[in-house]
Amino acid sequence: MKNRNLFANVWAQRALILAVLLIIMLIGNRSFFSLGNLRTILMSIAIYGTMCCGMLLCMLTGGIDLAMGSTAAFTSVVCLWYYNGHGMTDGAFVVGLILAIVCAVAVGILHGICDAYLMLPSFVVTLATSKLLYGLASALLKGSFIHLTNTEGFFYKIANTKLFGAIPMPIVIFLAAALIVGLILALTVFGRRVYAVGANRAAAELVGIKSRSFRVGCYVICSLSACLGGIVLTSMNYITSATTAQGYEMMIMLALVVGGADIMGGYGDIAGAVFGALLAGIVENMIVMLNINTNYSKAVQGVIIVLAVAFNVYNNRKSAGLIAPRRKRAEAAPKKEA
Amino acid sequence: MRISQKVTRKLITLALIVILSAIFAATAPSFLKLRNVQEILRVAAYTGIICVGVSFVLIGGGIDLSSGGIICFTGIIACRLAMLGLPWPVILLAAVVVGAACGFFNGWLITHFYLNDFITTLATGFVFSGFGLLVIAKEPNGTVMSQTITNRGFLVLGKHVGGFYYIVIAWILLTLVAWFIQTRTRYGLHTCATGSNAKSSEMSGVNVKRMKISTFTICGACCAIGAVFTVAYQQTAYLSLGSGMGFDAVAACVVGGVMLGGGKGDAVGAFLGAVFMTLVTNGMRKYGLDTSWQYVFEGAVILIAIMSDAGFAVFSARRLRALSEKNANEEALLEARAKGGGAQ
Amino acid sequence: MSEELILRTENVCKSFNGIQVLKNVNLEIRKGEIHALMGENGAGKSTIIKIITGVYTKDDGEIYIDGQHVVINNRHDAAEAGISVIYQELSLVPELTVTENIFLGHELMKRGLPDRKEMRRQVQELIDRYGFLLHPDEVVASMGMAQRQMTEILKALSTEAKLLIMDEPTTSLSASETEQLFVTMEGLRERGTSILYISHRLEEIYRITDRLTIMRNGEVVGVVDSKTVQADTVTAMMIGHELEKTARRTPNVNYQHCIEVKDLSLGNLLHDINFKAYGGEILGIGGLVGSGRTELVSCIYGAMKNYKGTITLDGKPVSRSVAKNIRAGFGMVPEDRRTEGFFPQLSILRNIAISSYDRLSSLGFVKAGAENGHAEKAIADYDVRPAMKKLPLQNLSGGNQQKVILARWLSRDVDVLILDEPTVGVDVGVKAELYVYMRRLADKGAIIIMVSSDLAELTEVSDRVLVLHGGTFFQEFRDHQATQQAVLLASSGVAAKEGVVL
Amino acid sequence: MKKFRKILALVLVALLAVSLLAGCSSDSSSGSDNKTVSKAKPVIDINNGAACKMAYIPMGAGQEDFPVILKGMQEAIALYPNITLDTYDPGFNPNNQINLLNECITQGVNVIFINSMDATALNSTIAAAEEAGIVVISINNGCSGVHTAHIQNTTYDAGYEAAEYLSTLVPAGAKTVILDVAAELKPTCTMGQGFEDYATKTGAFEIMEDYAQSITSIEVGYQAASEVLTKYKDVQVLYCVNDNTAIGAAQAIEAAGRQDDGIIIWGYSGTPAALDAIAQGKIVGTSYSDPFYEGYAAMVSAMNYVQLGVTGHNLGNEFFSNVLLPTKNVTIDNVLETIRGTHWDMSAYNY
Repeated sequence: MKNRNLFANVWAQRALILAVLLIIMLIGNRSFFSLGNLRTILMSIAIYGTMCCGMLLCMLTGGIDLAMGSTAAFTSVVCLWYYNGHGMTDGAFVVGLILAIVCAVAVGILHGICDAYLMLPSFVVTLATSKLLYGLASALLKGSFIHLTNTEGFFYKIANTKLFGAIPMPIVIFLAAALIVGLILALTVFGRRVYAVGANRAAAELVGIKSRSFRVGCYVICSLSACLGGIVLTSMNYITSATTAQGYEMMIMLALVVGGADIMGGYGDIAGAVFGALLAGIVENMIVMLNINTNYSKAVQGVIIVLAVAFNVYNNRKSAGLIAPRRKRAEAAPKKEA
Repeated sequence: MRISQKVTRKLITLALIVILSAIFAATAPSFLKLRNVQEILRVAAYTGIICVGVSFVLIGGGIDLSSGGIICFTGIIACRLAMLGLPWPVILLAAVVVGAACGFFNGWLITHFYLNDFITTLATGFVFSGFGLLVIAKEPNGTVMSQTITNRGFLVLGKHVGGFYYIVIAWILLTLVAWFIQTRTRYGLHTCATGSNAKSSEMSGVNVKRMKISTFTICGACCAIGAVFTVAYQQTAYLSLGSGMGFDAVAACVVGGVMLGGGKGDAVGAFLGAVFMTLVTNGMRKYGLDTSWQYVFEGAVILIAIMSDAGFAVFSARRLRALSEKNANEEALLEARAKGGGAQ
Repeated sequence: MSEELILRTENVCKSFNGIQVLKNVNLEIRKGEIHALMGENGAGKSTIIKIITGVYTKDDGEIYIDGQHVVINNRHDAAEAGISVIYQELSLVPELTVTENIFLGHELMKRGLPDRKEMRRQVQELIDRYGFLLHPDEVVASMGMAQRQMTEILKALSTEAKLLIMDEPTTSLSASETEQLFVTMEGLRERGTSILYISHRLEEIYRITDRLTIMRNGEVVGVVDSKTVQADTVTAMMIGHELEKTARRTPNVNYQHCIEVKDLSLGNLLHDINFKAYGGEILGIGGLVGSGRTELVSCIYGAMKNYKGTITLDGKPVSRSVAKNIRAGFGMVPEDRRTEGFFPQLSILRNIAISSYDRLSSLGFVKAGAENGHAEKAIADYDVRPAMKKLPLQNLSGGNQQKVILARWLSRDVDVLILDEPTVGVDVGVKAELYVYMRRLADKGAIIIMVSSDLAELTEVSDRVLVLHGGTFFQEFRDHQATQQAVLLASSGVAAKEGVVL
Repeated sequence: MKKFRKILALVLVALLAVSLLAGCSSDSSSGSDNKTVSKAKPVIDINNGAACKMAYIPMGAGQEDFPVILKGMQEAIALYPNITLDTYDPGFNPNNQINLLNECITQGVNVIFINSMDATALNSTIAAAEEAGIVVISINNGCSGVHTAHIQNTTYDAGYEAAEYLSTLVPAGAKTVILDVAAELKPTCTMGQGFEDYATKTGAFEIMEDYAQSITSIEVGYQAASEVLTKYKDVQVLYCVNDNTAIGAAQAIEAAGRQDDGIIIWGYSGTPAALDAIAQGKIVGTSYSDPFYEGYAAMVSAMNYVQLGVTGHNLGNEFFSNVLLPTKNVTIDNVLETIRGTHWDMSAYNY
């Protein structure tokens, strides 16, 4: 039943969108096509791209996490607070990192339990924890912020060194995260189970997957990726506060949806997530390049997202045979004749 | 007649409000001042009016995160019209029409293309604030011009009479009208039915699609009303108007008992939710406490509200099971009698 | 019961893409009569009901209500004609009150507003007239199953329904709730409302109905008086032709390898269940829908954990975790494949391999070659069509989907296989194939437990049959004694002569 | 059902009580507000013990110079135990700032310091505060409406003097991009305007674009600068209206591998990170002013107004007094002595 129609295949659709954008830039502003600009785009999406990979696992199993921004802020504040308080040695950084990871895991477990075991609306729960974490982070810093100043320490080197002299580390971390999550989804049993739980939780239970504790695991990975994003962002800016990475969770969810993921779970892959993040970065960059007022970037992304969601729904419904070709829809024969 | 679950849920929120105010009044001297009560009501009214609109969407089984964008767009339109010296009824009407149109667009998009409410309204929220930027007054070189409204006919909306700001009066009126619509009219019944069980409502002849679109349209209109009053009070409109309001309104509704999933709660619940959330924020400031604790407390309150509501549901489910257990022991009696009869 | 007929259908025929589903069905229901309709799965019962209620349109034949010819193309025509239906899964709105549910869609208006007082008065009047235990203002969500059923009936009656069609209403009711329902139905009968009652339970037919129409393979095979008809005649008419004899297998039962269940009880659904399932035999479990068969096998499989009593496999206790049981060689084909069986958007390959990753992976990494090989072998072995392993499962026919789920377990040569209604909605050809695979697995010495309400399947395929009734095993039929009639009688609590009463 | 409701109510009350008691115990000021603030503004004689409540509303938790301004204020009232100073966090949201202003009015505060998020959004509320006899002093980004005083380091002169200094380093007509404040802050933060006026007057710079985008963090500054670099390959001067933008620009240039193209970067306000960047030669210089003095000056003027019982509203003047603190061009040659003298917390840097 392979449909030969050129645009039915998801990758054809994505290639089409990219082609349109590149043509606009050809006319608009040639300097878009420089290597430097590519690096700028990648740098601008490196942080929330990394977090996209964590959130993908959570969304695939039907979860939502609105607290990623605040988790990133809180965990990075905890790490830097400990780091500065204990002599800014690499050892202090490791302990700080462990503290941050423990906090991220705790947040992930809270979200997981509220969603999987207590059946609470994860949308409101994560909204509440994001306020909670913002408050805790700014309470820890008494409302102001904290500097990363030791430029020799490993903490600083995370974001400020270049791999093979050219590629900044945040981009490397983003691509590495994408690769790891991609491998997990493609090659490991855990990946197969993510798709199984996302597709049908009851069936997954009957195949031996404890889908509830599995979903808690996915929330923990999601929060850990937020922690990683927060640490790299802090290292990049040498500064962090309660308002770090504010609003990232919106960009992440929208990038995933543009990449073909579905809020209800079961659909989406790592290539889509990377494409979604890349597209967001390209649009952002284009808007600056074409001298459009940067406040429009959100509106343009809004339009693209609505189109992407419409595409996704169309693809998923078509492959599920809900949108039958005109002819057959007239007399839909019942599947099961009792 | 036993008080129904709806009323009990509202009583709890009301009780919390009374307890909380009592504690604040006892421990913070400036809490009970007239000006502070006015202030609490004014801030609660702004969130409350949006909550009235959002409560329609939630009861109808949907969710609307675009209220921030609609507020920004209609607020800026109101500001531009006010600069032209128009009287406030004209401006209010124009804003409500635009707001309703935005809401209709949301509803049409969701029902026509079977899109997911959450993501679509999130995206259209950005689009509407983009429209806001489109219509805002700009300097010749394109940067945004900030304007102060001096049009008396419009600024009266921001004033207060006899201690109550006009926005508060509008809020109370809107809540009563909404409550009446939701509980007393056929439209309200059908909205609740659509939210609670869309399939069987459709089978009973309720036009589910029209219901959904109308709830979003009402929500858009309410956002516009809220925006106009706020712009009148602040005598200007700026790009970040209404930012974050989408989530705060939904959170306040949830605290007030209008739960996600549809069919539960009503406008009065949303009213109490808005009052409660504002009370918490306002009260916490009285102690010169580091305001970060206020965010911690706000987060904790939302968590407690949803957990207590889920607990509420679990408890009533357990009560239901107890009921059926009671029937079970009757069963033994009936079993014996039935065996006696037997089949030929 | 007056003589004239409330409903008469004349030679109604219906076929779906070529298959003749209804052949000249004549159904007659008198005024003020409770008329039963019985027939095996696939006999055309629900199709004729759907035609009468306007869900489907008939190919030809006529329908007469109260003697007048009526054309029914959709639900509204049926409602106007005074016909209303109560489906098994109720169509009430949980958040609304009884009154609001009853008048939903056609509220009585006064000055533009719903006239609550008038509607409540009418509902109270209906309640008093039929003696229901309901309160007009109670919210459906906080009501028990029986009360919801009564509300559903009240909703039907509020539209002056002359004919009330009830589709297996008692499946999820307790005995006392069923009794309440029968009292209500008798009240309706006195007031002249006729009821078409569809059920599998013979004792209910005797208890409440006046006449019984029996259908088989899309035809009416007889109309009998419920009070006087013998159970055997009813079951004989239902089964009619003998299933062409598939070679009965003589199982070489290995009595050492067995699952033993000792005094198992689950809430008030199952109590003191004791039986053994031996290696090499196919054990059939009969009983009516809702008698707790699925719950029983779910306990064995570990999906249901809150049972009392012990289950052992070759003496060793069976764990209550599905994952451990699968590793120990268990497998289950669930009752409802759409909600509990397959993963719609995942490919055939993934759906088959999902259960065997303990074998197809090392150190957590899936061995792609092994996975592909495993799936391709399974697709070939069990003839899944179309044999494209990358195709999402939702694009396959019901039969092939079931084959994939079966292949999921057979491909890892499972030791204990539990099947729950394996051949529902599967065409005859695939059915035969499934039986062959099951027999092949049994011959290898595996324990097979099959739950089924398809009497032919139960008697022909399984070597031994246990029938559940009233929460415990009622009767056992050894070495092929079970006949379809015997099983049907046993499932209604009537001891058949062949089996041993437990 | 009844039992459940009681338990729930008890739990909630207990929780509320505990957290609020914790709140109250940490609240140092239970200032007995002996004089109710009447319409007419009485003189508060702070020198001999009259209680005086003050509140400082910054832009948000992430405002960089907030702790130093606060240190300046606290230094100024160190000798006055009867003066209390509370701070709030509006989280970079103008609507919250309005609510906080009203909050202060209700609590009968005597003086309000504010960094406003929007030049006009707060005017009506500030006017209400002034009418209630409260001294309102805006710091750095001020408000266009009438209030008692506006303390800021000389933004226009800062821009002008920076242009003056930079014109000596580059040939006439050097291609320049100004990374300016967001539109709503333009009326009161005029450093960009100062730079532009000098450029048009002397022709020393060719202003290619006035990039008006609210940049608060280094990361946003980095993105903006790198996009400007790709758009204007031959840019020579990047005038940034705050240090985060300048440091972000330095990062962008480094990332683009153009650190030795001699692109001049000039910041504003002289935060520790900027001073450190100057010392390491990453950016050329900044218009430095020590926020400590801003806080100190603001507090001193507040104390004067409070004693005199004078507010902008009472004076009825159209224009509010504007205290301009001079900025100093800090470059590589005078950066070390500036670092020694600054009140910024430089402990993290080893100077």
